[in-house]
Amino acid sequence: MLRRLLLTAGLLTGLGASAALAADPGVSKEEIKIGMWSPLTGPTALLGTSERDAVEIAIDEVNAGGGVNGRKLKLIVYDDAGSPQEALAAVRRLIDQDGVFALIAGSTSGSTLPIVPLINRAKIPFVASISSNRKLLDPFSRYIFRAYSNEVAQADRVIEFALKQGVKKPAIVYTSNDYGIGGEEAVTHRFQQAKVSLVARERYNQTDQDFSAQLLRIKQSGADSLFVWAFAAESGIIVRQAREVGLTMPIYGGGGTATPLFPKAAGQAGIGVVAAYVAPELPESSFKPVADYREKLKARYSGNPPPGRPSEYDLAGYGALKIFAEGLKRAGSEPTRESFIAALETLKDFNAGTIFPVTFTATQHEGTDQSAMVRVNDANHWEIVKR
Amino acid sequence: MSRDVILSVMNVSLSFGGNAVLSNVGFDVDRGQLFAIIGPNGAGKTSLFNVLTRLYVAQDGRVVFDNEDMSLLAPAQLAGVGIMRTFQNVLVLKGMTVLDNVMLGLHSNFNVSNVWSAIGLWSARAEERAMRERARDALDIVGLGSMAKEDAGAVPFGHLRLLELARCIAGQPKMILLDEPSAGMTSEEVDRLMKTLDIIRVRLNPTILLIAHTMKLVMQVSDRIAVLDHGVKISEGTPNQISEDPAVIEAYLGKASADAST
Amino acid sequence: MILLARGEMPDSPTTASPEVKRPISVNARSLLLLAVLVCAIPFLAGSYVQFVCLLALINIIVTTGVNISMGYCGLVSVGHAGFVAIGAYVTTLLMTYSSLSFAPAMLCGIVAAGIAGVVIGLPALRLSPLYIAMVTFGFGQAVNLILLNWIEVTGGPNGMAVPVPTFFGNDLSNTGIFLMTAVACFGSLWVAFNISRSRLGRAFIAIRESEIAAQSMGVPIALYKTVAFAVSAMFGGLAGSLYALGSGYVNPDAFIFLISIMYVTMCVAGGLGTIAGPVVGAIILTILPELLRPFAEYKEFLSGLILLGFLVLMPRGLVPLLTSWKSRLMPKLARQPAPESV
Amino acid sequence: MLGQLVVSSLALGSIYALTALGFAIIYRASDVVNFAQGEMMMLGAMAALLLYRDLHLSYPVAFGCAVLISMAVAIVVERVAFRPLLHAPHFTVLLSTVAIAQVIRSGVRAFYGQELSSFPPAWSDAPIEVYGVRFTLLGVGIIATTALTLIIFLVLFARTNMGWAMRATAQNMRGAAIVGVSVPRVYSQTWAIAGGLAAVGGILLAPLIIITPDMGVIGNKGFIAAILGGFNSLGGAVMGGFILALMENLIGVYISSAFKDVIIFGCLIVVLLARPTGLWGTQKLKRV
Repeated sequence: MLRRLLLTAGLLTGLGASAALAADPGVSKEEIKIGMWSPLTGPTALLGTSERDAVEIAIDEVNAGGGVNGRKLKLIVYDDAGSPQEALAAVRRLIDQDGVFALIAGSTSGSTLPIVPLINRAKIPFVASISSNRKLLDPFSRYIFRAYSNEVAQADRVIEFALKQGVKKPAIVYTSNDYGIGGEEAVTHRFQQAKVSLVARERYNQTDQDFSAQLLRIKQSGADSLFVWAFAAESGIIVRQAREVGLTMPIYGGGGTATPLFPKAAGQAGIGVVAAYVAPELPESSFKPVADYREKLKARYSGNPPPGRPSEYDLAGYGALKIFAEGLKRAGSEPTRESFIAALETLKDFNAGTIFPVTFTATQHEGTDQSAMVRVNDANHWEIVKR
Repeated sequence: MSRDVILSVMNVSLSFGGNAVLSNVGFDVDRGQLFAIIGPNGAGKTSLFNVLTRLYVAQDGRVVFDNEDMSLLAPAQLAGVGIMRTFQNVLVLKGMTVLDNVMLGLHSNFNVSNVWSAIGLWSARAEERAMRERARDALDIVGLGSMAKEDAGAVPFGHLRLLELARCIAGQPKMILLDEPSAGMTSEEVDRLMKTLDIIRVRLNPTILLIAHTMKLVMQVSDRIAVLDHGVKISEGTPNQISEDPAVIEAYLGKASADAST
Repeated sequence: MILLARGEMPDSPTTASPEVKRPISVNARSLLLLAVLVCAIPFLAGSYVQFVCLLALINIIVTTGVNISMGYCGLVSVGHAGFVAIGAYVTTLLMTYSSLSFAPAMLCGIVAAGIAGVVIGLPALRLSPLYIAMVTFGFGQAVNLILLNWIEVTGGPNGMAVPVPTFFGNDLSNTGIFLMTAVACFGSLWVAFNISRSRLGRAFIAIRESEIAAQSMGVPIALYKTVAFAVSAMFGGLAGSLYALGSGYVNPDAFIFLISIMYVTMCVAGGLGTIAGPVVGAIILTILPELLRPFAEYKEFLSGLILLGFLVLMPRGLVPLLTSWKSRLMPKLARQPAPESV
Repeated sequence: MLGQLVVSSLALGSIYALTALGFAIIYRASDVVNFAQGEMMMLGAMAALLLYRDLHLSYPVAFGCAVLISMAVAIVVERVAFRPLLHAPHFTVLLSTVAIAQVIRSGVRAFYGQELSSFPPAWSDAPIEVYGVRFTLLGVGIIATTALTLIIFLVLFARTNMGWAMRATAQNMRGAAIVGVSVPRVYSQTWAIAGGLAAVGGILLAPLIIITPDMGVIGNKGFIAAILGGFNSLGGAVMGGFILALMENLIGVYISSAFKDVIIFGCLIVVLLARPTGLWGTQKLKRV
């Protein structure tokens, strides 16, 4: 049986030896290979599948228009099921085995932050559009670009609005995951700048189903406003239980709250909740690029897209690929990774349609710090809060 | 003549929630002697063994082995002081080879620490080889030498008791407790057991405590016999004395036949 | 490379295999060849294949540890990722916040995992196997929650970057880490093999088969159960510290319940209670997800089916099955007198 | 404040109690820990969602059908994951339930897709305030339904022939078989009842949370409640459910909400060290 180990080990080495060592991998005469890894399975599958569909739709569009400088774009996607171990293996396979030219979209922060050292070592460009965590670009990396605003920018927009409405004693409930922790840091930081301190900070674990303990502590703290940094489903439950426990103060949410699911989960209790939103337009708005995308998504799923889609992750993914394509175009007919990075850094207020215009410079790779705001109207639907 | 007593059991009493299983049972056993304990079913024989091997804690009474009070010992320490036992319902370990089963009996005889054997130190491997030989000798004594490599699960039922016996004698213990070794054996197997016991007594001269129902075996191999009935020792003596003792016959065969035999 | 003395290296006994199982006569030469080949991987293969092999070697160390407590001693551990996490985080924390270099940090990681193993073992001493499963299940969850919420120290869900290990000043390259892992893996197998052939291993199996018999043969049950837990936990700690160095980043998502179950699946699929079982199980179930990567939607479904299939259809796992086929298929060859055992 | 905590823990406590009871009856009958209990709850909730919201059946009808569906699935699980492993070592059966849980979860996710949906509550969830303590009709409905379920179960278990057979098998499988109890039938009945209890728990839980294929994680809470209360005592398991919910609230408010699960695990270890069979459990005497 140990002889069998011999065989399997031999097979592995044979597999590896075939890695081609071209000058700049992923670029051939007729196509450019792009790599992507994201959660296609597991609890955060909604994010991953939305981004994958959006990037593929955008690529079909670009290829239909003759590709970039005559080269078609080819996407290779791997699932990381939300696990960092899988993400590491997937990205190494993309860089090493499939020899992709550059990476796009990425996964949730939990499975993206561990990849940063790998990206820096491989010197491979990466246009991110899921992870909103500040630490992706702090410390700065010249290979990583972010297509939409990070959690700090999202928090600033909502807090400015709350301060204008006279909030003096805010409290926050947040998940113990990368999104929640990042949100809490951003909210605390921004309030300190405005000389306002949080009266209660309640963290919960994703396996929790009941929030009465946290909400009762907030009720005791005498807070006059409640910030919720959790994904849409949990935000809905928290808001409903808050009303049940007798909290009547205004409630504000982070970017993760603003999806079609929140109003359904919160029910009547959700009306009036204000949340940060990463795109200029809602997925169901009549704004042309968003409406066009909606049609293409319907076509892709032959008539009925999965429930809750398109989501804002669709819009982010579509925008990210458009930015990617624009960068490639500007990198000229013989793109290298370095020329691609330089080209991306020349983008100034580039409008990809479904997301805010992005600007990159040699030292600033956060595409935008703009973020919109939405409020649940009386018809229990999100609507954009005009500036 | 001064007796070289190795084991003295002094009025041991044991009860489970009210009903008395043993009531002040007492006897002494000399070194190298084969002391049998007989009695009808439910007389408390196995319970006595369990008290001796510290599995049950007797309500009162004392047991002294090799002039050391047994109540200080935990069940796992008995092998260390040289007391090994077999079980009424044969506890041979499947998932191990026959040889490994016997080597388990040698567990307390190793002196190289487990850490060195885990690292594979030479002295540990040498000791392992030496112990392997001792286990093989024990198997040869009981006649199972050829089955050393077989898995214990594959050993036919008749030989299981011999394997348990080999496991006990491998470490040259001071005392062996045999709990009905002859149960379920054919008469040839009983003869073979008797021969094996003789070889063991000649080669290793251990003290043996024997519980058995096979009168042929008990009468032939025992030096002394104690008879238990309902937890009480009703008689003790040499095999001949016991076979004539009316109290014993009454306990076994009932009142009428006891009178007939006097 | 550790040279085995010439002579047979038979598997240790399998769980309750009714028919005769000839030990496989594998001489040291083929093992040596295998060792050399494994160490050649970093020089031949690209970084992706090397990372997959590294994961396989690390998983082998964990499954060998799980096999000692579960395969030999019968103590179910469905929270082993907790020990791996302790090894990984203690090593990373020490390398980040103290001046310790990677070797002493790894050692502390292993010892910390061992201590956790003893602490978790305590309730196990007096409880039935099912309660042990519950305790290890709770332990795995608790470790994950602590890592997730102790943000000031462990960086919470964002995890921590692992400083690059330095070996006398110059950085330890990926190849260096790979070779170290290979040595650690072979060392673990060597220790597991020795344990299986020594009184420790026999005592473990005795405890699994019948505590009363083991005790009457002089095995102190409570002590040996604790030793089994501690040893398997230390294997987990070693694997955890190597994972930290190998992947360069640790966060709680890498040590969740699903991963503990994967370790157990590897052992069951390979063959509990054998040396080669967990190795074969670990290799197959590390490579399989990589091969299945393109159609990933069904991975969780497939891994559940694989575990169920082995449990119901082949409870004794692949290795015992192949050994029994081998002895049936080649009776002449298998019967030739094997050289005197080691 | 304390009153509010106790009241708000009752609804969740009754759901934990139902799950814990499901664990306990399977354990008592067959010494098996069913790790798929949470997934059976999820199936119950999904079935009820499909029937009640999509097919617009009335709530009681949807509730009943969903319970029956879950019982059927439980019988199949018993047949596939438990029966063939009757004589295998304990952990093999335990692992097979884990595998089944994984198969069910990923199967439902593949079929059900990524959508997260909310379950329209059967009773109004408008808060009512009485003596400063706030609760909802939904909460009262959950507690009432649980009480009803427990009463039905008690009658079934104590009075009927099937209940007698289940208790006999729990005490001694061979003894029961000798006196004519068809042990395999008892096993599938036990798993069916456990499946039913899980479904009731799942459906009652649904309006409180969002229905996803991963909601089965609540099964772990029922598992801890059963350990706390005593795995082989049915009353203990039910009590364990309420105690766990109360502990979660108390620890969450007075100590820390993030570490409450870790603290509860610590209490669990202390309970197991002090009383290895849980608060109300009884020790099975091992005969030599």
